[in-house]
Order: sequence, then C-alpha cells, then structure tokens
Amino acid sequence: MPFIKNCRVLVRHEVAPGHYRLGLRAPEIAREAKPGQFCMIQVAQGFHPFLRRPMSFERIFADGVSILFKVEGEGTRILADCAPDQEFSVQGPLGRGFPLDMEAERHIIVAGGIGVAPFPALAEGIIRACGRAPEVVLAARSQDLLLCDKEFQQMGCAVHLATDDGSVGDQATAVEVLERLAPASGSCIYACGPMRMLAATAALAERLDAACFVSLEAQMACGDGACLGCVVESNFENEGEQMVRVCADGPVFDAKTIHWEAHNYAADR
Amino acid sequence: MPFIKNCRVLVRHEVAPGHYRLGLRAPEIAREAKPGQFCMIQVAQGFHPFLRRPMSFERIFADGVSILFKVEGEGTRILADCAPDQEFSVQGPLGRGFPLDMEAERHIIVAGGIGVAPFPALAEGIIRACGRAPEVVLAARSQDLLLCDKEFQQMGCAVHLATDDGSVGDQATAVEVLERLAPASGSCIYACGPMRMLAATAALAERLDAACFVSLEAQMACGDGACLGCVVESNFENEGEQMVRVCADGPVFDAKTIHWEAHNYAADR
Amino acid sequence: MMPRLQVNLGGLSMKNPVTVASGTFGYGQEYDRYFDIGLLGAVTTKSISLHPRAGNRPPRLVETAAGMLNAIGLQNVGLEVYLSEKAPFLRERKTPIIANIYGHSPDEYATLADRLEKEGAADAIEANLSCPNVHDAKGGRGPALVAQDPQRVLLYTQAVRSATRLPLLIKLSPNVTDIREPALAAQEGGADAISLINTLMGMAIDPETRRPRLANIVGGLSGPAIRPVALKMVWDVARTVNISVLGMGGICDVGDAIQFLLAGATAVAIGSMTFRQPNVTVNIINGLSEYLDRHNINSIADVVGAVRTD
Amino acid sequence: MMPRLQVNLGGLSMKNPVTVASGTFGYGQEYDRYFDIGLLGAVTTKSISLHPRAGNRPPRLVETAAGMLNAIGLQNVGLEVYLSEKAPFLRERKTPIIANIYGHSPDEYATLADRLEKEGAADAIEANLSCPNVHDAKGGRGPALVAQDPQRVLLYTQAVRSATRLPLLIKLSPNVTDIREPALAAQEGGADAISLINTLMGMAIDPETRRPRLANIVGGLSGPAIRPVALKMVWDVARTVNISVLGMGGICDVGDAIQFLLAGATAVAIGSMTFRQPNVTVNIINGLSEYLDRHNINSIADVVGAVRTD
Ligand SMILES: Cc1cc2nc3c(=O)[nH]c(=O)nc-3n(C[C@H](O)[C@H](O)[C@H](O)COP(=O)(O)OP(=O)(O)OC[C@H]3O[C@@H](n4cnc5c(N)ncnc54)[C@H](O)[C@@H]3O)c2cc1C
Ligand SMILES: Cc1cc2nc3c(=O)[nH]c(=O)nc-3n(C[C@H](O)[C@H](O)[C@H](O)COP(=O)(O)OP(=O)(O)OC[C@H]3O[C@@H](n4cnc5c(N)ncnc54)[C@H](O)[C@@H]3O)c2cc1C
Ligand SMILES: Cc1cc2nc3c(=O)[nH]c(=O)nc-3n(C[C@H](O)[C@H](O)[C@H](O)COP(=O)(O)O)c2cc1C
Ligand SMILES: Cc1cc2nc3c(=O)[nH]c(=O)nc-3n(C[C@H](O)[C@H](O)[C@H](O)COP(=O)(O)O)c2cc1C
Ligand code: FES
Ligand code: FES
Repeated sequence: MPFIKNCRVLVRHEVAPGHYRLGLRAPEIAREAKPGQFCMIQVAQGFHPFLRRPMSFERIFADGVSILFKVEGEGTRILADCAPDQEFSVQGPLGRGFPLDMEAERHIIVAGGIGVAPFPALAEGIIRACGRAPEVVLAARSQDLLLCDKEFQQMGCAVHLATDDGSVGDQATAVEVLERLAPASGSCIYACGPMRMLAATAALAERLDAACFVSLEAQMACGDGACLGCVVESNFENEGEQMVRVCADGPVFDAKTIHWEAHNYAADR
Repeated sequence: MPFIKNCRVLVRHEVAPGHYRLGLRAPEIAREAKPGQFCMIQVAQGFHPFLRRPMSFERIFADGVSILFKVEGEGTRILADCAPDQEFSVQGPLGRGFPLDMEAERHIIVAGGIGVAPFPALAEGIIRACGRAPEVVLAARSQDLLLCDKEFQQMGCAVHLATDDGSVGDQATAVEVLERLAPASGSCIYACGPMRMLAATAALAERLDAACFVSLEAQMACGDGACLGCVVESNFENEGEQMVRVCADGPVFDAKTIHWEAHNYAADR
Repeated sequence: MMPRLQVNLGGLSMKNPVTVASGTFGYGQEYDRYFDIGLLGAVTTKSISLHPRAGNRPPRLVETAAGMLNAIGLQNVGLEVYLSEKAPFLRERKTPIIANIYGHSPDEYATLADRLEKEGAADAIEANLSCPNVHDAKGGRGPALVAQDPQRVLLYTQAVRSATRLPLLIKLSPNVTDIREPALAAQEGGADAISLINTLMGMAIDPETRRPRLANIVGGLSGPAIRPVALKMVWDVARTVNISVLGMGGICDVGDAIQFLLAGATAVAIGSMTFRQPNVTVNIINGLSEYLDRHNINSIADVVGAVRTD
Repeated sequence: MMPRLQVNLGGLSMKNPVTVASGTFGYGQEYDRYFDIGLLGAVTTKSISLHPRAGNRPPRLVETAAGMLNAIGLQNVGLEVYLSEKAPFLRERKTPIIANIYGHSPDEYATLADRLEKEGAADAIEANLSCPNVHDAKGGRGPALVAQDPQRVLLYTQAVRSATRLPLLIKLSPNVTDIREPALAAQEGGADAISLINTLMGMAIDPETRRPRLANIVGGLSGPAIRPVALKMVWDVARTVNISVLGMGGICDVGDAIQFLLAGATAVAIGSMTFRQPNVTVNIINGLSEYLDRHNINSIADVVGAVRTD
C-alpha cells in the first residue's frame, strides 16, 4: 500500500563526484518498504520537470529511507541541490522488491555503477533473514566512482572490486569478476546496472544454472502500473503478457523472464 | 544600454502581508538605471515559468537596486521564497523612466496599492534634482497594505493616506484625495496603480490642466520592444503608431497619449 | 453539496463533472490505493480492443517541456479479460464506467459496444477514433487516423450507434485542420458527446545517440504543454455542435478545469496530471465546489459555456 | 571554425545554421544591444506588409505551461518604413536578411517580394502563409489560413516565385491534418525551402474574470511546449520534399537545435527563447561547434537528416 507524503531531507551528502545520498524522513513509507522497491519523487513545485523521478531505496530505517543517486539530468540536479530541511513529495513504496531465497547456498550481489543503489538495503535484509552476509561484486569506471564499498565491508560482506581503469580492484567487468566467483546451482545472484551488464549476467547465470534476479530501469510516468509506459519485453508468449511493467511487475525480475535480445542496446546512453 | 547579469539577493523582507522587498547586487544596472525604468527577472532555472517577470526599480543605489512586489502568482511566489544569497538573472535597465519637469511648481505622486513600487526612486530623484520633496498620495485597501509611507515621510514628503476601509487616513480613493490637493496648471502628477485609477487620474489632470505621467503595466514577453506583445492603445492617429509598447515606449507615458476608453476594464482582475 | 456539481454528459448522469482520461488510469485498481475512485464523476477505462494487444516496443515514454510523449500503442488486456477481471472491480465502485473502445473496423467497434452494454460492463461508450500510436511511423503516408477523416468518423459513429443505446462519446484527434468537421460528422452519426482532445503527434530525438527517444519514433504529446490547444478546440467544438463535450488535454488543477467548462465542456477528464499527483481529481472536485461558493453560482451547469467574449 | 557550420538553405548561404524566428526579433535593433547580431547565420525580420498594420487589440500575450500565446496580429511598420528605416541598419550587419512578408493576396506577396529584392533589402524571402492571428476568432468558420489549403499554398507560392529570384521560403502552419500536403504544394509552386512551424492555435481563459486572456480570444502557441510537435513535422516534411527545411518551434538550446538538424532541417530558427535569454542564439552557435568536436563530425551538413531510425 503506497503513500504520498511530504518528506523532509534529513541529510544530504555528495558521496562521489556527481553522486549524492539523501536521507528522507518518511516513517509510513519506511514501515512498508522492502529492499528492491522504489519511490517516485516530485522534484519541483512547478512543472519543470513534470513527472516524478523513480529512486530505489538504498537503505530502510525505522523513520525514513535513504536514496543514492547519480546526477543524470535536470531532475537529479534539483534533488542534489536541495536545501537543508527541504521537503519533497515522495510516493512509495512501489513495485516488487527482491525475493529472499532463504535456501540459497550463496547470495551474490552484482552492481555496476549507480546500480549499487538498491543493494545496501538488500544486504541488510539478507543478513537479517539468513544470518549471513552476501558476497558483493562492485564495478565502476574508476576508484572515485566506487560506491558503498565501506558499507558492505562493515556489514561483513566479502567485497570484490572491479574498475574499468584498474585504479582499484581488478581491471575487469563486473561479469568477469562474477564468473571468477564461480556461482553455481544453489547460488542466487542479484544484479543491477547497465542493461548490457544485466544481459551478460543473466546469460552467465543461465549457463551456470544459478538463480538470477535483476533490477531494471525504464522511463516511468505513473510508477503505479497504470500507464503501461515502462514496459520491457518478456519471454511470455501470451500477447497480453508479452510486455511486463518495470514499475508494477518489477523492477526486480527473474532474469529468465526477460527477453534480453529484444532490447535496443544502441539506444542506451 | 541594458545588461543581463546574475544578481545576488542581498536582503529580503516581507514588508506587508504578501508584499516583499528584495535588495539585489547589480552595480552595472544600477549605474544606468533611472526612476520609472524596470528590469526583467528570470525567476526559475527551469521553464516554469518560462518568461521573465518585469519589476520596477523601487530604489537605485550605487551597487544595486531594490524591488518591491506583491505576490500575484507563481513567478512572484518564487521570488518571495528566494534563499539568502540566491542569484537571479536580471535584465535591465529597460524602458523610459519618468521625465523630471524641473519647472513644475508642484510634484505630486499618486500611488494605488503596489503601484507605489517605482516611487521611492522617483521621490529621491526629484529631491536630488529639484531640492524639493514631492507630495505623495498613497492609497491601499487597508492600513496593513500601505507601503513606503515611512520612507516618504523620512524623505520629507507630505504624505496623504487613503484606505478603502478607512483603517488609516481618509476613507477615499487616491483620486479623491488627489482632487482635494487641487493640482493645477504647473503641477506635475506621477501616477501608478490599477488602470481604473490611472484613467481617473488622467481625466482629473486633464480637467485641471495639470501635467500627468502614468506608469503602465502589461503582460510582457521580451521587455525589449521586439515582440509587440505589451502594447496599449494610444491617441496617435497614424496606423503605424496607434499601438505603443509599454516596455520600450513606456512604461511611463504622458497620460494624454493614452486612449483610456479603449482599455477593457472588465478584464482586469 | 453534490447536486450542485451534477451534470448530464450526453445522457450519462455524473455526480460531478470530473473523470479521468483513457489510458492514464488503467482500469481504476491502481489508483484506488490512493483514494476512493467512487468519488469520481465517472471512471474512463484504458482503450479496450477485441483481442489483447501487446502494444509498441519500448521505450514508450519520454518527458518533454511541461508534458510527455507516449507511444503505448494501445496495449490492453482485451475485451474478455476486461469483462471477467476488470469490470467487476469497477462495478463495485459507486460511479459510472465510461468504457473506451478501440477497433480495426466499424464492425469491431460495434461488437465491442454491444458486448459491453449487454454484459453491463459500461455506462457509456467512448470510441477512440484518434490514437496516434497505432500506425507505423516509418511507413510513408500510412493510413490516417479515423478521426482525421470526417467521412470515416461518420461511418464509424453510425456503426457504434447502431450497436448500443448507451451514451456514446466519440473521441477526436487534435491533429486536424479544422476540428469542427469531424465533430459535426460524429454528431451526424448519432454521437451523444464529443471527447477531445487526444494527444498531439510529436517526436523527440536524443542528440547524443542520434536516435528517436521512442522506439515507435513518434508518439502522442500530453500534459500541460497542450492545454491551450485543447481549450481552443473545445471552444470551437462546443460552439459548433449541439451535443455535449467532454474536455481534456493538460488539465492540472481546478482553474484549468474551470477554463474547459467555461469554454463549453460539460465535463472534463484529467490525464497525465494523475501521474504526477494521483489524487488530483479529488482536489479538483473539491475545488469546483469552492469555486461555485466563491462566485455565488448555484450549479456547475451555469459555468458550462459561460466564457465572456463580449 | 566557421566553414564547418556553413550551410546552404535553399540557395541562401549561411555561415552557420542559426537564424531567429520572424516576429521574435523585431528588425534586429533591439537585440543588437546585447550581442553582435552579425554573428547570426541570418536575421529574419518581423512580417512586413504592404501598409503599416496596427495589429490586434491588447492584451496580446499570455504565458502558458512552458510556452506562451500571442495574438500580435502582424503589427508592423509596413514596407516603406522597413525600406527606409530598418533595412539600412540590417544591411550594415555582416549577415544575410531573410525578409518575412505577409499580404492579403498573391499579388501583395508578389509586390512585397519584388520591391524587397529590387531595393536590395532582402537576401531571401520568407512568405508567411500561416499567421493564426489575423482572422476574427468570433466569426463562424472564417477564412482558413492560406497554409491550411494546399491549393492556395500552390497559388501563393507561384505568385511570389514569379516575382523574385531570391531564395524563397514558404512558412507553413502546424494547424493541419497532414503537413506534407502544403509542403509539397509549396515545392511544386517553386519554393526553395519550407519554414516550419508557425504557432499552434490556442486559447486561455481567466477563471476568475471568466474572460479570454487575449482580446483576440485565440492566439498562437510557441515555446518549448510545442517542440515535439514541431520536430515531428520537420521530420515528416524533410523526408517528403527535396528542398531545404528551416526548422523552428520551441528550440531553447543546442541540444534542441541538433534534434531539428538530425530530423532534416538544414537550418533552425529560434523564437520565443530569445525573450527569455536574448543571446541564446550565440550560445547555440558556439554549442554546435562543440557538438561537432565532441562527435568528431567534420561539417554540420553531416548532421542534417542523420537521425538513426534503423
Ligand atoms: C525503478 C527505478 C529505480 C531507480 N533508482 C535509481 C537510484 O536509486 N539511483 C539513481 O541514481 N537512479 C535511479 N534510477 C534512474 C533515475 O530515475 C534516473 O536517472 C532519473 O530519473 C533521471 O532524471 P533526470 O531528470 O536527472 O534526468 P533526465 O533529464 O530525465 O534524463 C537525463 C538523461 O538521462 C537519461 N535517463 C533518464 N532516465 C534514465 C534511466 N532511468 N535510465 C537511464 N538513463 C536515464 C535520459 O534519457 C537523458 O538522456 C531508477 C530508475 C528506476 C526506473
Ligand atoms: C513595467 C512593469 C513593472 C512592474 N513592476 C512591478 C513592481 O515593481 N512590483 C510588482 O509587484 N509588480 C510589478 N509589475 C507587475 C508584475 O510584473 C506582475 O505582478 C508579475 O509579472 C506577476 O507574475 P506572477 O508569475 O507572480 O503571476 P502570474 O502567474 O503571471 O499571474 C498571476 C495573476 O496575476 C495576473 N497578472 C500577471 N501580470 C500582471 C500584471 N502585470 N498586472 C496585473 N496583473 C497581472 C495574471 O493575469 C494572473 O491572473 C510590473 C509590471 C510591469 C509591466
Ligand atoms: C500514457 C497515455 C496513454 C493513453 N492511452 C489512451 C488510450 O488508450 N485511449 C485513448 O483514447 N486515449 C489515450 N490517451 C490519451 C488521453 O486519454 C488524453 O486524451 C490525453 O492524454 C490528453 O490529456 P492529458 O493532457 O490530461 O493527459 C493516453 C494518454 C497517455 C498519456
Ligand atoms: C510574439 C510572436 C510574434 C510572432 N510574429 C510572427 C510574424 O510576424 N510572422 C511569422 O511568420 N511568424 C511569427 N511568429 C511565429 C514565430 O516566427 C515561430 O514560428 C513560432 O514562434 C515558433 O517558434 P518558437 O517556439 O521558437 O517561438 C511569432 C511568434 C511570436 C511568439
Ligand atoms: S510507469 Fe506507468 S505503468 Fe510503469
Ligand atoms: S514586451 Fe515585447 S515589445 Fe514589449
């Protein structure tokens, strides 16, 4: 049951160049929120921009949530420039979060760039539910853009770093590092990041017979499942089910259900 | 020669309910500005609102100007809610200010409501140029909406107050008070306020053979004379001159040149 | 308080003149989580077609200045699923259903209207003759929208008309030279009301990838950006036809709703603004009552067409 | 740096593909106070008619979401004053003049074009067949705009064509069912380029006074709100005609300008955005060079029509 609440910014912190964390006071939303779910934030009083912006919950506290985001355009710029104590209208929790497979032998998180955003909450959830910290693969373009590595370490996660330029960790892609961890049947992989990375992760998981859940992104208007704007193509055959809504059927999907070949990777930025 | 400058807000003060004064650091603009001229302020980074907002100079200092405004809608709301030290893009000085008739026996300012905005600068100008303080008629709906009365008194002006509800001064209109001051040939009246008030002032001035200059308002797009959007009908006969631009030919006009009957008073708010 | 807001939209009695725009409210379930959708004057459904439709490939949305482009392509569950899974939910709510339908031929429209009436799954029919997102943009001159051709509007309207006695709304496209022509054709065909406007055709390109932002290349523009265009068309149509008008296009608040009523709309539909503010319709309904109070007007019907152009 | 930005717009050589939209830049004098207007690829004048015009009664402007409505009604100084007072100023600037003309008949257009060419007061002619603000909104069906009728577009274009050898641009209206038809008519009539879009017809009402915000009741919508509509029409026309396109409608920054070039415009015109940011055109010109650098493109001509729809 989602709420729409005016939420005060409690903390604002630039965690890396162009990347910010906001702590929001949001007791009702926090009470219902689950890892992998998201909220829609109205960033401006006026109609510029007009639509709300979707943001995953980075962490979920008793009286609020934090979000972690990269400045991509005007909406995230406004969020980043918020004044102390400013209020935003926040709608959530929305969507379906990560399923928690209590039986899994290994939980492996794979995050590319800002794709790390939903994972601190998930790691906490796994620890709480299974009493075991997940393994974490964190990939970024370079060292200064690696996010949350300290946080995962503090939670007791084994953290494997990868950077495009080798400035820290392996000079490798997230999927290459994941492959070295040799996930197998009984492993459960959770991935978020660029579509190309997710497709490769899904392919690897399929090959190694590991479970794999991906958190997808799409342009959203309603965030509620009503507009049918945020769909991706699924492997379901039935015409009525061919398109799945990232906001309401996801954002977390079993990687097997996504029709990865249908995505137009050339149109990604 | 107008400038476009990012100007910092130095002071912000709510001077009456819904009425604000902003002091802006704007040395280049201030150096060229004359009483009765105005600036166009871009109130938002985004396109809400899209157009700049015209604002008269209330006072002109060495390194800046002040504006005095009433919250009418979204643009003025944003201005009123500005953060300390916020910067706005300010374009100005624009338009033609008040002519200073050095020979006039009496200078009489007539202001209705927020129409007082350009007059502190004018009063200072008259005092500087003529060594004599103008008489001032200030009208407002009620006492709490009377603006700048103290300021004019401090300058040495004889200030005549009028309110609709009689809460202070005469329960009368600005024009009734003006009439009692018996302006005559040799008097110079400067008026700003609602169109009805200006039309009545113009009619009275004509009857009493006094000079009369009015500062008009209109919806503006460019503020520069280019778009022809802000016109009012004049008494000029030539078709090419029938419409005068408030922004470039005004905002101050000799009341005789305005075709007062042409205005649709019913459409005023 | 309610009777003051009551209106009759081409035979459909609405307790207030506010509904939602087709395609922006699903079949009501999603938004019932935020407010009691029974408060609406009516609920308008997503376009329903005879068979399920997958719609266009993604990306289907892009935001633009004070608006958005969509190219959903009429994805919908199809008539049977609507009847079995969606209508029962709506029926339980205390508000009439305006079932929006889309077909490939006059016959399909007629079948849809007939079934919906027979199954008691609609209180009024809105025939969408104007979806800009179901034709291939690449394909040369392609078939124009039905709503762009008054002859076809007449034909299609007659077909639905003969299939149902429910109040019939014909939804028109703003992508025409003179909106009065299809409106008159719909009236001649037996429509009880005209719905307008559907979206304006538009496009956006990503300068960096040099690709269209929508997989469908073109899409339909909605939101506050189009409000002035919508209002002008409502005014044009309301002065031209003698049936009711359901006005929509960029309505965001009560002031906007009043503008459409003053221009001659008997009722209004709110679309894209619901995405930003899910309960905006309720605020507008309350705002209408306040407006009547403030202006000492007895009934909202006295506002309809009351723009002063003297 | 300059040759990389050079384009040929229907025979008019421009040092960069950026001009201003007619009616938003006066005759250049006002904005020359903010920047050297000689930096523009061309200056486009306010519409010039044979005789001075007073235009519509005020109020003529109202702001809308991400845009504005205007109903100026083609107020202008008339041909003679343009020739004696405005053209000499423009001639001194190092940039070509696109003289925008408006007449009541094919003959008037022809006379205007002829005189402007003979007096050396124009380097190109843009015939405005699409001003939405010169017809009485109250008067029933009223005469449609020339640009709404392909037959008349052909006739008017032929008339101007026979009167001048200057590059001839025909300015079209977006208020049509299919923009390709008047575009093809203009091409057939001998136009060298198509200018589009003029404003979309729109309206706004003050809910408090219950009066239209514009004395003329209706006006033309411009600004970022209309950009997606403009871009779609430019794309439609550019794929249909084999003459150049001057694209405009809501362009606010270099990214927007690139979108229009990618869609097939050889050059772009900036209108309403100049009101907000007088020197925006210069920023766009500089931004185009940076775009070419960033994308390793040799010439802006390689961007024209290069949208990737595969
Ligand atoms: C369910 C969900 C959860 C999300 N969680 C997070 C999060 O926790 N942290 C975070 O930083 N971001 C997250 N995003 C992405 C975020 O919503 C967008 O980056 C944001 O909306 C961009 O808004 P903007 O106004 O700054 O950029 P815009 O001006 O809207 O866009 C700027 C540029 O970025 C591109 N862009 C816009 N949206 C996206 C997108 N969703 N994916 C890729 N490119 C985009 C645009 O095409 C454009 O080129 C999430 C998205 C979804 C759907
Ligand atoms: C040359 C000039 C100088 C001005 N100087 C001042 C000044 O010093 N102080 C001041 O308070 N105001 C001044 N104004 C008026 C001021 O510009 C408007 O009040 C302001 O633009 C309203 O913007 P907004 O976004 O708040 O309201 P909007 O949202 O634009 O409008 C809100 C409501 O106010 C009405 N409105 C908008 N503009 C005007 C206007 N110009 N006159 C009357 N009603 C209007 C609108 O029709 C609308 O109904 C001046 C106007 C001009 C032309
Ligand atoms: C995402 C989306 C989907 C839509 N789907 C439909 C539809 O299925 N049938 C229809 O008749 N109109 C559809 N429309 C058009 C709206 O009903 C409405 O006519 C238009 O959006 C203008 O209103 P607005 O500006 O308030 O959104 C859709 C609009 C949007 C934004
Ligand atoms: C105030 C104003 C006046 C205009 N006057 C004219 C005109 O005289 N002749 C003309 O062809 N177009 C005129 N136009 C239309 C513009 O040239 C342009 O086609 C339109 O505004 C779209 O561009 P924009 O969104 O960048 O403003 C005018 C537009 C505005 C806003
Ligand atoms: S964003 Fe509307 S259905 Fe997902
Ligand atoms: S505001 Fe453009 S001419 Fe005055």
